Amino acid sequence: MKQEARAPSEKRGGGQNTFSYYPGCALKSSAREYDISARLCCESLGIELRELADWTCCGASSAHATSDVLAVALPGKDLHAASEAGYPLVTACAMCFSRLKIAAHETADMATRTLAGDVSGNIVPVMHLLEVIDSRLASLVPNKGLAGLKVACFYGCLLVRPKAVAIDDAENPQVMDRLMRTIGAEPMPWAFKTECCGAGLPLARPDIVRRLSHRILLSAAAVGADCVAVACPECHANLDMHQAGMGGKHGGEVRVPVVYFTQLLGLSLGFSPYELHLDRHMVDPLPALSSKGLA
Amino acid sequence: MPSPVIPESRSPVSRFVIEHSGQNPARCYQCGKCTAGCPAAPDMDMGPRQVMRALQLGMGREVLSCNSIWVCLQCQTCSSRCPKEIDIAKVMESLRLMAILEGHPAAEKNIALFNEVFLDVVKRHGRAYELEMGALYNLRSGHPTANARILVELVAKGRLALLPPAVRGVAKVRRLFDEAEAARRRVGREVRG
Amino acid sequence: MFVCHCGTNIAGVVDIARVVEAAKRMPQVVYVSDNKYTCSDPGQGSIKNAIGEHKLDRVVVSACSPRMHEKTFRKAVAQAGLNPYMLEIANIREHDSWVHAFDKEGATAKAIELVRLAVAKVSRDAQLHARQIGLTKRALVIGGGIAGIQAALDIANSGHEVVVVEREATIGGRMAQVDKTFPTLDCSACILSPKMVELSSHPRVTLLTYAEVVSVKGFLGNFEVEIRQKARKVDHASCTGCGTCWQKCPEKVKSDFDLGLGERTAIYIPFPQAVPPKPVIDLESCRYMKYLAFTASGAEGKKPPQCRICEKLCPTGSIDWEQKDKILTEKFGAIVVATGFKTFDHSAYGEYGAGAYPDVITGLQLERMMSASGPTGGEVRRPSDGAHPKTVVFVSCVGSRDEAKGRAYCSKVCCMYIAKHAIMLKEHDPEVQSFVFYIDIRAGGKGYEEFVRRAQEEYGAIYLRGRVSKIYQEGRKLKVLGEDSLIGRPVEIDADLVVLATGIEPSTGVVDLAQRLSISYDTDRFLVEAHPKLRPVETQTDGVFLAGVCIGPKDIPETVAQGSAAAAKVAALFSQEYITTDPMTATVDLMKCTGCMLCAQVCPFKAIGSQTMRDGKVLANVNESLCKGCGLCAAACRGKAIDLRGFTNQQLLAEVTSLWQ
Amino acid sequence: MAVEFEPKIVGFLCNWCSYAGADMAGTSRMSYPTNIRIIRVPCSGRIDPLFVAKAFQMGADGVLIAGCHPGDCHYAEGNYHLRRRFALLRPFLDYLGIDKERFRLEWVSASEGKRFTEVVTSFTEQVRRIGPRVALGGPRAETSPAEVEAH
Ligand SMILES: Cc1cc2nc3c(=O)[nH]c(=O)nc-3n(C[C@H](O)[C@H](O)[C@H](O)COP(=O)(O)OP(=O)(O)OC[C@H]3O[C@@H](n4cnc5c(N)ncnc54)[C@H](O)[C@@H]3O)c2cc1C
Ligand SMILES: Cc1cc2nc3c(=O)[nH]c(=O)nc-3n(C[C@H](O)[C@H](O)[C@H](O)COP(=O)(O)OP(=O)(O)OC[C@H]3O[C@@H](n4cnc5c(N)ncnc54)[C@H](O)[C@@H]3O)c2cc1C
Ligand code: SF4
Ligand code: SF4
Ligand code: SF4
Ligand code: SF4
Ligand code: SF4
Ligand code: SF4
Ligand code: SF4
Ligand code: SF4
Repeated sequence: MKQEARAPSEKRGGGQNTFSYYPGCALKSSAREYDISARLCCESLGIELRELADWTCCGASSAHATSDVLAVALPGKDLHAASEAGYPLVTACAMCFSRLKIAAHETADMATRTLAGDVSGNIVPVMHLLEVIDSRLASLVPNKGLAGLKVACFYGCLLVRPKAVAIDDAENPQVMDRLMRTIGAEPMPWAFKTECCGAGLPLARPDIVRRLSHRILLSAAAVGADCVAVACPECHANLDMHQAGMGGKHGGEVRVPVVYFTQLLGLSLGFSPYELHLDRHMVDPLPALSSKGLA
Repeated sequence: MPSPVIPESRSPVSRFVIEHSGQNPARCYQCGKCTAGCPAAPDMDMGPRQVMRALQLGMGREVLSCNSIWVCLQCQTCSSRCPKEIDIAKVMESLRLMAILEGHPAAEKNIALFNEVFLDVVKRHGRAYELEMGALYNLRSGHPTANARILVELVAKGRLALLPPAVRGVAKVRRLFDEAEAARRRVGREVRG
Repeated sequence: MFVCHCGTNIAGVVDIARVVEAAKRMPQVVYVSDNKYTCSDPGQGSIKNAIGEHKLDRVVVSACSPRMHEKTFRKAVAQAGLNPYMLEIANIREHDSWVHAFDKEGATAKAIELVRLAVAKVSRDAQLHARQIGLTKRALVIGGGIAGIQAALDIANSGHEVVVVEREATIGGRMAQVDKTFPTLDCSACILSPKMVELSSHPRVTLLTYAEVVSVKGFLGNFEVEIRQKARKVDHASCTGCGTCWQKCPEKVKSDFDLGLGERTAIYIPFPQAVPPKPVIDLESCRYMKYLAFTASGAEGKKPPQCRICEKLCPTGSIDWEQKDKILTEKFGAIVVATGFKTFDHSAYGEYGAGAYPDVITGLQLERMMSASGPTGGEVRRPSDGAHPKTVVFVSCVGSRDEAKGRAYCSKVCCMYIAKHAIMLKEHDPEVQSFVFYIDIRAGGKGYEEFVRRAQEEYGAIYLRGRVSKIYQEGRKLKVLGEDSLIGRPVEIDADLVVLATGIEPSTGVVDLAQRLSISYDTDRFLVEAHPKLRPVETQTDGVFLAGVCIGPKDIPETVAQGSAAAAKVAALFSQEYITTDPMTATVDLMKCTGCMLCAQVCPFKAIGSQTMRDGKVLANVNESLCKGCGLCAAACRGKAIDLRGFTNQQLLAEVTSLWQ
Repeated sequence: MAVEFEPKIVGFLCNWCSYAGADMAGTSRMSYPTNIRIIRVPCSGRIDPLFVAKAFQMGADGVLIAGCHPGDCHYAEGNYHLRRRFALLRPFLDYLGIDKERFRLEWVSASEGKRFTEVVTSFTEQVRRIGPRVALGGPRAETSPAEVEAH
């Protein structure tokens, strides 16, 4: 029995279907479509997400940039709650994932753990939703639902760096590509999968965010992608919301829809674009989707 | 920029960085791979390689006043590619913390301001509240109408929560903030000490 | 007992008269004299005379360090008819008079004790006899690159037989793949081919290509080596190398020799100047082999074609499908290891595309393209579309000086070959602009710095000091992101072709070979020399020598020098009629030995084996030819069953005890 | 005050490095106290704990062992074996009541005449400070002033 409990798939959450769910602040507000589509997908895949009671903000890049104590203490509090709940903690936000998993790493030997309540004893695994779904690819009947859709999978920084918490290779990760292939879409080979989109600077230095996001989108367009798929609300915001302000100084205008990977997965699972809130992005993905007969 | 006094490699800043980040700047052989891949380098007055160099030479003041430590996106591209396996992002983080601890004026006021506003809001509500954050930031940065177009559109698409989040554990969050602040002051005194 | 003054060197400090007096009172000492210069002819004469006159059976010389004159005095003693090992030296110069010049009293007292110590030891000296064993004057050279070729030729030319074992179908190694050589730019094939031919036609050389060393037994002068001759399926005795077979063979595969840039057939010679110029059949790609495998497996479905075209067309009937691997057992007196290197596999660099971009190539691939006999007939073309590249970017230190990729060392030759490539590209096509990203330029060597300067000053190569962070494809261009760290700014270059200077690492399988030979390798798997400065081509295992890049990165001139050096070592060894072994070896007391084999475990030279006694007990057995006399075994043996001649437990304990007499 | 105590020290030196290093000290005419008596062994790995015990049993005030630096052993790995043995021997001597400061292991190469001089001088001083040995199992020195380098 004991050995079974230690089986790797179990640790990665592969063997069980109940998870504590940490949506993170953005998914409750500007990234609601991500939350909604994630929940729909999980439900349909038999993954039970139990929202962590009374979760609070992970501190995001601001806590990290300001105080190393706070940067661990804030996510530490949520880790503590998750440990009490006893299920692996899953989040769809790459920023939250990174903060939580790094905190879980550091709490082992940081004095701050006392601040956050002693969570070092039984820290539950911290996972990104991509990992959870990846562990279930086998049960996702390869379906040709999205045939013809060319997708540029964008992972950004936080899922693949630093190595200690990365879910995949830092230069050419495959987990989202694998999922896209399974649901019939065509993941494009491109070189900007893990470039930085500008992270938390859109208010303070929008120029940097636009410069970086613009390069990423240009490259996605250059490889002929119909859309960019993301797994982080911050990447989405930088690439989608700021698209209108790009071009000009940085070169040509670019128009590439940016969607959450859960929205594409949701389409393949039979949900309608409206159920998945695909109509709520700044750059409308519906024309591209309908031209492929997907919406 | 004043010329470095050599050898001054044991400046308090270098010492703090070594201790806090666990990284030894002396390991850096100035190959420049970090700067070459750094997305923020074009906007930095000192690329990450130069920051490492300045630390080797003990040019502590210069590093604390450069904008690089603020525009660093913590993307970790540098750390993940450094052939000497130096965690440069961690060094940037240590420098930024030291600047804050020392009360060193931030070379990028708006970035520091954003972080401050963000954390204020989280402390108040336990979670981020985008509407309030945007408004506060705009007010305090002196650009009251910045990003108005985006805000309007978000509201129109039903993608912005209008009411602040209600979290029961907010008291605990506030306590964490206070304790973290106290810990920070302690370290600050030691650093200045 | 002879006490030396060494002029005033000793006598100026130590009171010789008192030492002499004290020595006379020591038990067992029957004769004491002093000499002004003991090592001089008269001094030595006085020793010989005294031995005869006083029937001395042991001698102590109290003089300079044994490291100075032990040999001299052993000889003198031997000339007087004594066993040369019945001699001990008390070091009263280096360890006494010279270091205690200001304490004459203390120095004299110490001299007396050192003498007593030597007396205690010498009285327990046993007669030892250096053994002489015969040797096989025949050398084995493993690896047929330029290092092995040079070593083999020099040994053969000094009059000894050599067998060269080369794993591939041809000798030549990496140098055969290189187009021109820095810093003189002479054509590699032009200088290498004559040597390859000379080797293959040398009367004292046996060339075994397509062969590998399977096992090594024995020791210096008497190695027994098993060699596997892999099946070529071609009878080289009758084959004339006419070429019909490889011209007509229908099965084409990527050529390893051309590093995947060109094709060869299933029956092939690696390149036109290959030695021997006779083909082998690559069992994995040959159609007939696949056919046989298919039929043997009993699988259903369509059978692959039988082919056998080579067999039908061969004018001499040399195709031999029955040929099997053969094991040859040969005896050698010495072995030279020259297994060279391979280049680093850059798929470890995700940031450079991990090998996915066709127009990101390695330096060695560029060599093949530039070679007139290479896959592109000497034209440099982009592998993707065959276009002539105009902007070429070189990236140095790929898989070198990169701890993150597990390679901390510098590969030494790439800075030079980059400069060579930049020069040659310009000579091929004046429109080419080369950019070179480097961290430091390593150009130590005669004419090397000048060569690199020429690349920049006369051939216009632009050197940028910085390591490349990322390479990616954008349209038909490759974007190369680097920093010019001298100006302190990130730079981006749109390149047509990117050449990675992939580093050097030891050949595949070198660790297995090293273990078979009982020689060591370092953490990077380079073979370890006996002394990095003074014994650079020897190993800790007597009779096994090294040459070339298997020891560490180096260029052709250095490699050739080492080949010759290793050959000189072999020739010096072979100039002896027999090998004299040091008699100070370990010896087992079979009455005490329990057979625990602890000694065998600690022996660094694997000199201890086991022997089965008549009563069935298995006890330790020292192979004196392998034993180097370190004494590790003696210190390790719990029952004191194994001892070291010349430094026995009894002697050493007596030395200690003598200090309190 | 009585005449200063002159300890008797036994030095076991490996032939290839430390013995040659001691020779080097001589050829360079360096100077160190006369208290040490050097016994030459082929390799530091030849040194049997028995020899050390014997020396102390006879009344040695100190025992110095010197060999090639790790990695430089003429016989490849003899000094590693010694280092292991030395680590085991120290607690044993301690058990016998022999102050561990009386026993030292040093790496001295053939070119380190100066180092040899320093080692012998400092070790002699150290042993002198501890004072004479009473008998095997006698009282131990109360303080152990010098830092003993055990690599
Ligand atoms: C791109 C490039 C360009 C270069 N250009 C120059 C130049 O211009 N000038 C210069 O001086 N140097 C140059 N060099 C360096 C030069 O190639 C080497 O110095 C030289 O080839 C080393 O020769 P070697 O005999 O030691 O090794 P190799 O040439 O590697 O030969 C070793 C041989 O041993 C064989 N072998 C390996 N293992 C076994 C085994 N177990 N059993 C049997 N056989 C085995 C191999 O098949 C091979 O034939 C260049 C190197 C590179 C990579
Ligand atoms: C400061 C310095 C530090 C160094 N450190 C190192 C180091 O740490 N490691 C290392 O590997 N290398 C080192 N080297 C290099 C090393 O010294 C040389 O590689 C080595 O000494 C060369 O030996 P050699 O026999 O070729 O020449 P030399 O040592 O110069 O010997 C030549 C001999 O020939 C004699 N001679 C000259 N002309 C005649 C003549 N016409 N007739 C008769 N005799 C003649 C000279 O008197 C001399 O004794 C160093 C060099 C320097 C300058
Ligand atoms: S990549 Fe690493 S070694 Fe290179 S300059 Fe940057 S910090 Fe230094
Ligand atoms: S972590 Fe900072 S310094 Fe490093 S690459 Fe990213 S932005 Fe540049
Ligand atoms: S034997 Fe040694 S000590 Fe005596 S004279 Fe010769 S060199 Fe000097
Ligand atoms: S056709 Fe026959 S003789 Fe000619 S090269 Fe081939 S095997 Fe040799
Ligand atoms: S049988 Fe056919 S494929 Fe095989 S080597 Fe001969 S010609 Fe080539
Ligand atoms: S020789 Fe030059 S390119 Fe090669 S590893 Fe050394 S420094 Fe780098
Ligand atoms: S250690 Fe001693 S007892 Fe054991 S096998 Fe060797 S010689 Fe015999
Ligand atoms: S003396 Fe050394 S080499 Fe000889 S058998 Fe003993 S351990 Fe082996």
